[in-house]
Amino acid sequence: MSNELLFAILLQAPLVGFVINGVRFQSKDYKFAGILACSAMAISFACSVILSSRLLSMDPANRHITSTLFDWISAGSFNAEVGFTVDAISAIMILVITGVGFLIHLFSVGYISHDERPSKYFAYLNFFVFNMLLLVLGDNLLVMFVGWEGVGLCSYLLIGFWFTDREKAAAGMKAFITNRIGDAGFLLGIFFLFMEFGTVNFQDLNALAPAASLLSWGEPLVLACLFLFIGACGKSAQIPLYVWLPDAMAGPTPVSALIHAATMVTAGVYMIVRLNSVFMAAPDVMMIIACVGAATALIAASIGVCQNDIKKVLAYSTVSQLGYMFLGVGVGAFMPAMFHLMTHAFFKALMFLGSGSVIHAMHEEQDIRKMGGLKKALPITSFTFTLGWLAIIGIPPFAGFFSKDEILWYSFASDRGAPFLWVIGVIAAGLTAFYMTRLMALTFWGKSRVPADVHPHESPATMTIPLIVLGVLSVVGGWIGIPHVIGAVLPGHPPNLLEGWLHYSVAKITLPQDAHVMEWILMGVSLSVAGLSAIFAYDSYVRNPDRPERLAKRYSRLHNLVYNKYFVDEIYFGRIINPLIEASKGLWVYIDVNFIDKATYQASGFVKSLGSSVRTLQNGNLQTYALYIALGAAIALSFIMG
Amino acid sequence: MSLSVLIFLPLVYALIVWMMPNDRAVRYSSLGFSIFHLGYTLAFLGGFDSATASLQFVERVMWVKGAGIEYFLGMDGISLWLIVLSNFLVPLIVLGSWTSIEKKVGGFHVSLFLLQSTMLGTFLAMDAILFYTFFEASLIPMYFMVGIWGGENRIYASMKFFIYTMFGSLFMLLSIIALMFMTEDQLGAMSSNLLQFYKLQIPFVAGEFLSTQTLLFFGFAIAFAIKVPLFPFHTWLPDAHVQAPTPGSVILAGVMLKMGTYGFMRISLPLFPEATQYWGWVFLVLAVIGIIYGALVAMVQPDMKKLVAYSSVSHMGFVVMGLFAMNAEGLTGGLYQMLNHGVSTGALFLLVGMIYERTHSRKIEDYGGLAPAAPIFTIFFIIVTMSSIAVPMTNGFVGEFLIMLGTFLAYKPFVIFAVLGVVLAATYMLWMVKRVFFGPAGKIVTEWKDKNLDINPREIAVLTPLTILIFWMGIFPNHFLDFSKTSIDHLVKNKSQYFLTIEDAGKAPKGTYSQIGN
Amino acid sequence: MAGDSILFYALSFLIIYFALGVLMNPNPIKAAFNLVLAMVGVAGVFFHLQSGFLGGVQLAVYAGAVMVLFVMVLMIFDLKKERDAFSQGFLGNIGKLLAAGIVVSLVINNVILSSDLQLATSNAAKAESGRDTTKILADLIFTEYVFAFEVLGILLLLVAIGAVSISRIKGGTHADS
Amino acid sequence: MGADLFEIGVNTAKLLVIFLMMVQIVPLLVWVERRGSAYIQNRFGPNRVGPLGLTQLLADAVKFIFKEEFIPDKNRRFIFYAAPVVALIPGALAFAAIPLSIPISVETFELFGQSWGPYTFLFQGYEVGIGIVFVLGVSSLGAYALLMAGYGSSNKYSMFGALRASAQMISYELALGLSLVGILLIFNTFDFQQIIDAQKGQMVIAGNALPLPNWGIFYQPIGFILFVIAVFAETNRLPFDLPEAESELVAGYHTEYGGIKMNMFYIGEYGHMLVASGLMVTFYFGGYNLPWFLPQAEELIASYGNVMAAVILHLVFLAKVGLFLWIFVWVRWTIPRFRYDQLMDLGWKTMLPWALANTIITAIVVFWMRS
Amino acid sequence: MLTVDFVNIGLNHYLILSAIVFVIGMLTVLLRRNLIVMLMGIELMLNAVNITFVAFSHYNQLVNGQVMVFFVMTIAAAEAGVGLAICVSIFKRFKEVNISLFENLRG
Repeated sequence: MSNELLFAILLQAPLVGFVINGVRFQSKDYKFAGILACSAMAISFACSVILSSRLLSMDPANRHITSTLFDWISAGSFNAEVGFTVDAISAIMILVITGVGFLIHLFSVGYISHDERPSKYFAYLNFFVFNMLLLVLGDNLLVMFVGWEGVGLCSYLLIGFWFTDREKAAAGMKAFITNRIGDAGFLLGIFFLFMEFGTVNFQDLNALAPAASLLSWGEPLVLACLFLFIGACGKSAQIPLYVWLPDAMAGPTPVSALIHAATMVTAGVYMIVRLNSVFMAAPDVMMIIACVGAATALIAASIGVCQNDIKKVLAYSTVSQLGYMFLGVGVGAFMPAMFHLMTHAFFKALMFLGSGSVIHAMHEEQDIRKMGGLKKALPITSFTFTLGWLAIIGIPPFAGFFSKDEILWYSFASDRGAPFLWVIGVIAAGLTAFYMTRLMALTFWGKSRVPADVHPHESPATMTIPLIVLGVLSVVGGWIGIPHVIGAVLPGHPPNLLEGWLHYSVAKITLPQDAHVMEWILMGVSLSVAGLSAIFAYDSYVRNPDRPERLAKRYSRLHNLVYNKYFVDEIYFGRIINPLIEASKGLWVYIDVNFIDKATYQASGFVKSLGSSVRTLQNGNLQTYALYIALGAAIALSFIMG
Repeated sequence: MSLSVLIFLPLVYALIVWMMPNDRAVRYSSLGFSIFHLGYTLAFLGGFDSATASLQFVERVMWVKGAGIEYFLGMDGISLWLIVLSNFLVPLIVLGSWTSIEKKVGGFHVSLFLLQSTMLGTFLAMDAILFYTFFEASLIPMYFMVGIWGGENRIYASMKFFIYTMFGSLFMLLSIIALMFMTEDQLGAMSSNLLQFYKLQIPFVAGEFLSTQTLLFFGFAIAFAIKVPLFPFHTWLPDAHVQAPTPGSVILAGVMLKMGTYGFMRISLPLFPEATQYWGWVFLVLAVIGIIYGALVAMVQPDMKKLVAYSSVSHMGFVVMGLFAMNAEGLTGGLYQMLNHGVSTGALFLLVGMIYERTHSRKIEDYGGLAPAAPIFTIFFIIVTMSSIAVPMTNGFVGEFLIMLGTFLAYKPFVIFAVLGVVLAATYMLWMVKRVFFGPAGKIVTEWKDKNLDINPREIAVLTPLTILIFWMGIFPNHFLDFSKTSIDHLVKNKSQYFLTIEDAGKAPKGTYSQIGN
Repeated sequence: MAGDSILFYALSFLIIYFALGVLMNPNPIKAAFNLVLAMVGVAGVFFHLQSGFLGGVQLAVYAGAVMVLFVMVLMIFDLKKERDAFSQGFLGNIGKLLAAGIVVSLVINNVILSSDLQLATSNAAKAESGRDTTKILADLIFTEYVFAFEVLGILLLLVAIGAVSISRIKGGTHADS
Repeated sequence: MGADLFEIGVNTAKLLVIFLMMVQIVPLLVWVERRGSAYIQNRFGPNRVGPLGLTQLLADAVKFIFKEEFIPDKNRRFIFYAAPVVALIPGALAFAAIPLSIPISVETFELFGQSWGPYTFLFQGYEVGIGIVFVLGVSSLGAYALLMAGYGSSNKYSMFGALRASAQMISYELALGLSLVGILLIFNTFDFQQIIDAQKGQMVIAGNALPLPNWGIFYQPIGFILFVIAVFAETNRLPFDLPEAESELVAGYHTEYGGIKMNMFYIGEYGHMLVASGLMVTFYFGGYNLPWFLPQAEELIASYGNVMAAVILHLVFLAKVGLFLWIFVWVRWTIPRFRYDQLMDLGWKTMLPWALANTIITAIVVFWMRS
Repeated sequence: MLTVDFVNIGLNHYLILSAIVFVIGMLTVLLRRNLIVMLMGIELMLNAVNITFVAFSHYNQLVNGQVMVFFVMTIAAAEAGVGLAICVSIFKRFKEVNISLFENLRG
């Protein structure tokens, strides 16, 4: 099969699924819809695998397959093609998207079986995958932007899938609008880049980007990076635009798994990695990215500590993990960021699906305070969830350990990094371990707090199989990127496959050579922090369930602050959105109605009064009019003749 | 194929429709005529040569000999799509108003055809006086449309609409006359031919408001700005839209507003290059204010139609911004956005009209939970909403992207504000969608629980072409842009001394009718 | 003094006398009869200026038809007494007289002073012997002025219809007819 | 202007003669009317005074003149007096414009020790280049006499009569004028003299001589009928005598008139008849020309001299006129009066379309023939 | 310097005659209050204009002026027709044709 055909099938399989399911959107036949959607995903996944294997067989230095369909927009000097490229970076992405996507589709078949509109659900899901593939495959910024907005749209539709609930519809809207703010930044970034380089093609851009030079503020390139980062913030839920992601949990849980954990939210990271040469030219921006990423990781993790909604905890954890990724790209750890992106996709999707399974079993109950001791009722779920838990808190040899530690090492050691970033990262890792353990403890371990009328039961096979597969991936997914220091001591010296894979695709960053001791020390510190924190959490929630309350009472102010998510939503609404609406009303009433229109009326009133003052001339007497004519004629004649 | 036929054939339709015996016959014949006319328009599209920037299908007859006023029609890449858009919307309007117009059906279709004729005339006239004539004449049928078939406050709205636009055009007339005298001075013979106007050397003094070019520029610009409408001349628009019947709103938003932007593109920019360059910031500022202001005010509207009307202000602000960027990207985007706005806002008005026809309410607060009650309607509405807020793969994105790109290349700071408009557009539209379609069943949906609220096949037939066009224009914009590319590049390349040629040069104006003219 | 002059002065005297009659006679019917005579005088002037056709038309159309209509209408009205035959208001009337005076004095003054016109009126014109200009007139009407002629025809048609429809408006004394 | 005293004198005398002719023919016509009516109605008429009652006329005239003046008691005296006089004018002016015979040429002669001449005297009051228009214009002034009479009488019958009369005259004037257009088109002139000259000899169509005189009636039969009807209406004769319908309006506009003033109205009316007959003859019956088989003007001049020829042709003219005068009388006593709406219908809905059609057809034919 | 030739009648004399008649007509319109008399004043003015036309036509030996007179007459007739119709309808309603009574637009 030619590459073009592969691309076409890869992209069009979900599109066809979308169209067919979209046309029969009122059908309640979930089996047909599910099988259709899953097979579309399977086909896509197959294509992704074929494409990746073809890449593998190519020259490592020039690994990419490009296919251009048609000129999309051309005006003046601007020209954007609809073209697709798969290279080392996007290959990882499409594999994750289609692979994890397929599993989540499979899971959804069971999950959505009781819903009213399964066809619509699968249509949206397939459409999302299509857009996500556009995003990652697009060989220029504009095609990426299409996917970028398209996934936002699908996210909006899927978050608001149960739109009769006002809160859920509002959550969808919030997600879209917050994303829009980021998109606006993205657009500006595109403009700056186009202005600077005259092209929006990734390869050209990366080629044209100046070698790591220190550009000052105000340079278009720096501004471009800044604005692009704002776009990434919106999509990837970074401070200050992260607020939509926790609310996005209003959507169906598989959606959260696919969109809000595994794929869409990582688009920002992907975009920065895609443009790594450009970003490398703006170290200040990279510093900002790193700081924002670190801050997000820390704050989101801290919020996660006090959440009681199983999905909210996972959501904040996602935000936090995304913070790690940004920390990674901010310090130039592009490969580790991609690595973490991948492993995170595995274990976070796993955990979301697990939580979906729990919620399904608990009859749509999401509050972990009403769970506990589900280990017995849901053995498979519980087991796989545990794998995910181990992965996320970074216990070797689970996937999360390798990727996270790589990022932390870079943040400490790379020339773009700084020790304080590492410190924050470690604290965040500790918090992560704490709240994830708390989640495990409250949900699966300890005593059951399940209400009497609920009888949890294990989910059907279509839901557990994806869990198992993802569980396996969460364990072994990290083994393709074993750091050199660890690889050196392991039997058989496994190489860092991922680094080899991405070697020519990402910019190089200067790392201290021969600092293995340092690396081991740091690894040990972070691991021990996470471990201690996990043990503390276990101790607090399983052994001494009253301790958290005591602590909360003692530090009530702090607890209150964290419990209410630092009041960020309230500040946004109270300080920005509501004033804006009030101001708009004011504009409407005072400017439009009372100023412009009033002014118009004043003008017309002036004309009217002028008219009425001249009206006496118009007294209705014909002969007076005739006199005016006669006088006029006399005067005109005097001018002509006199 | 003759442009005169294209312009005046609707008058024949109007006459025939007028004589139809009953409403049914009026509707069917109008539909047939309008579809035929669309076909006829597409024949022009087929015969259009996109490789040249010259005027095509030119018809030129001396009209008033003494003043050099000509009956001069011509089509180029700038007017082509506006013509197609106008004629595309008319059959949809006829079909869309199938049941919503109940009184004086014949008269309604007559004014629709008259409006069509004048609109086409405006876009095709290449003589300033002829342009002015059509520009003004288009007010009359619109005035009747609002004034007779409009809502409760229709008289007020139609008067406001009429006087506002009339006020602006008077400045234009003055400027045209001034230009005609300039042609007499500079070119030897008085003429109101735009091609002659382009040859004028209009004195410009930077920084001085009273210099000739500046004054003339503002004379035209006020007329067009009111028509567009640009902030702060926009207040007629919400009133007119809210009071107009659905078809009136569609035409008004879809085509008539474009007369203003078309005027900018055809007259202001090429004719007054220095003034445009120098004073462009005024219009950019107004456009940006319009974008943000329109969006903000739209956000808090309690009435769906008014919301859409204010969104027009915002969208047209984008168009003006693109035009005043004065580069190929901006102009292309502006032109494209005119078409987009015609399609998507027209569709929005049609949609609002459809639901209004059933429930007789446009209050957003009366709705809620409409999506389960009217699923097909919801799908169309959301698609059009996406077009309106410029989601990629719909037409809106291409236009807004090019506009902002073009403006960015010329004037960066404005774009940074304009992108807020993109965000706010999403806000007001989605908020409205949320309040109308989502959430628990509202007052109206409860009332209509047992009855069918969804749209019928006729309405689907109205919306389907629009939806297809939304995606077509979004995915394959070059199918459309290729026709205009040459003209726009020509305009950009020669903006300091614009000129236009006639495709078949050597045809001198015929003086056959001058006797009557004198 | 040639016969020419005598005729001119006689006709002028008649015309002005009867025109003043129109102006001064408070009885509208008498004013109308005065006008008829003035028009006959004008017709005489036309004949004298060798525009016989116009003279005849003047007699037939103006004096014969139009004025008969006036008189008929006046007789139908049969105004018992003419109230306020002349407009009141001192200032207004002064203004009116002033305007009229200005116009006439300016015209006369200019006519007398203009040497150009004086030249044009030289006796060269007398040599012209185009006795019957009717044919030329007809040629002109049906060639150069044919459009105006047709337009006038349409105008007359409209006037006929309009006059009928206006005077048939219901109301007043004939409300129920 | 070569006019000298002699010429002026002759022309003035001519005017006087023609006026007197018109005035003097009235008694004769009255006699004819009375006798004729009597004859038609199978009775005697005036037959006591003089031979065939001819001197009855003198008696009537004397009575008219000496009858006491009667004036209505209203302050419209001037108009009341003026009306009969005005009634005379149109007839007289129109009749004076009709050529009664061929011009008379006078050779140079000596008188009072001075040489006079040569002269050419027209056998008509004066020559107007645009004869037809002039006659139409002048005769339309006839309405004023009636209006003045009606108004001056301060009598509602008079008023009604006057209004009817003027409305009728205006209405039929149109048909009258239009019916003449055909003739004008054919003869291509306004001038009476030329019209009459054109009617000489035999009718020739497309080179074929037909056994018909070259008279207008053979070209314009419809025009002639229309003209006759219109003329009847113009002269307020039966069946169009609505203005003086005795049974309705007492006597119409001259209800209040008596004596010499009444007489003047009579003169005016009969003068009108005379003009009408003269016009009919001039337009449709070749004027003073004899039919083609009888000697024509040139032959007569050659054989009898100019003056005698003129007299003969004048007699021919008078004979033709007399015939039509008799027709006027004949019709009066034969056909009953119209109703007013019938009158208007006839005028506007019948005559006018026919006249228009006639005009158009004539125009087409003439255009076709000439080109 | 006024050198008026009273003997040889020329164009000027007709023009002056016309001016005088015109002004008399104008005054009739301005001063008389009877609608019909005002109409008659207009006729007078038109006649005065006709005199100028014919006079110019005669002295310039151009017939075009007479064509104008022809048209003026037609228009005058039309104007009289409509004017009188209006007078009649006014009279029907108000029993009066005095202009001073019709200063307000009322039905």
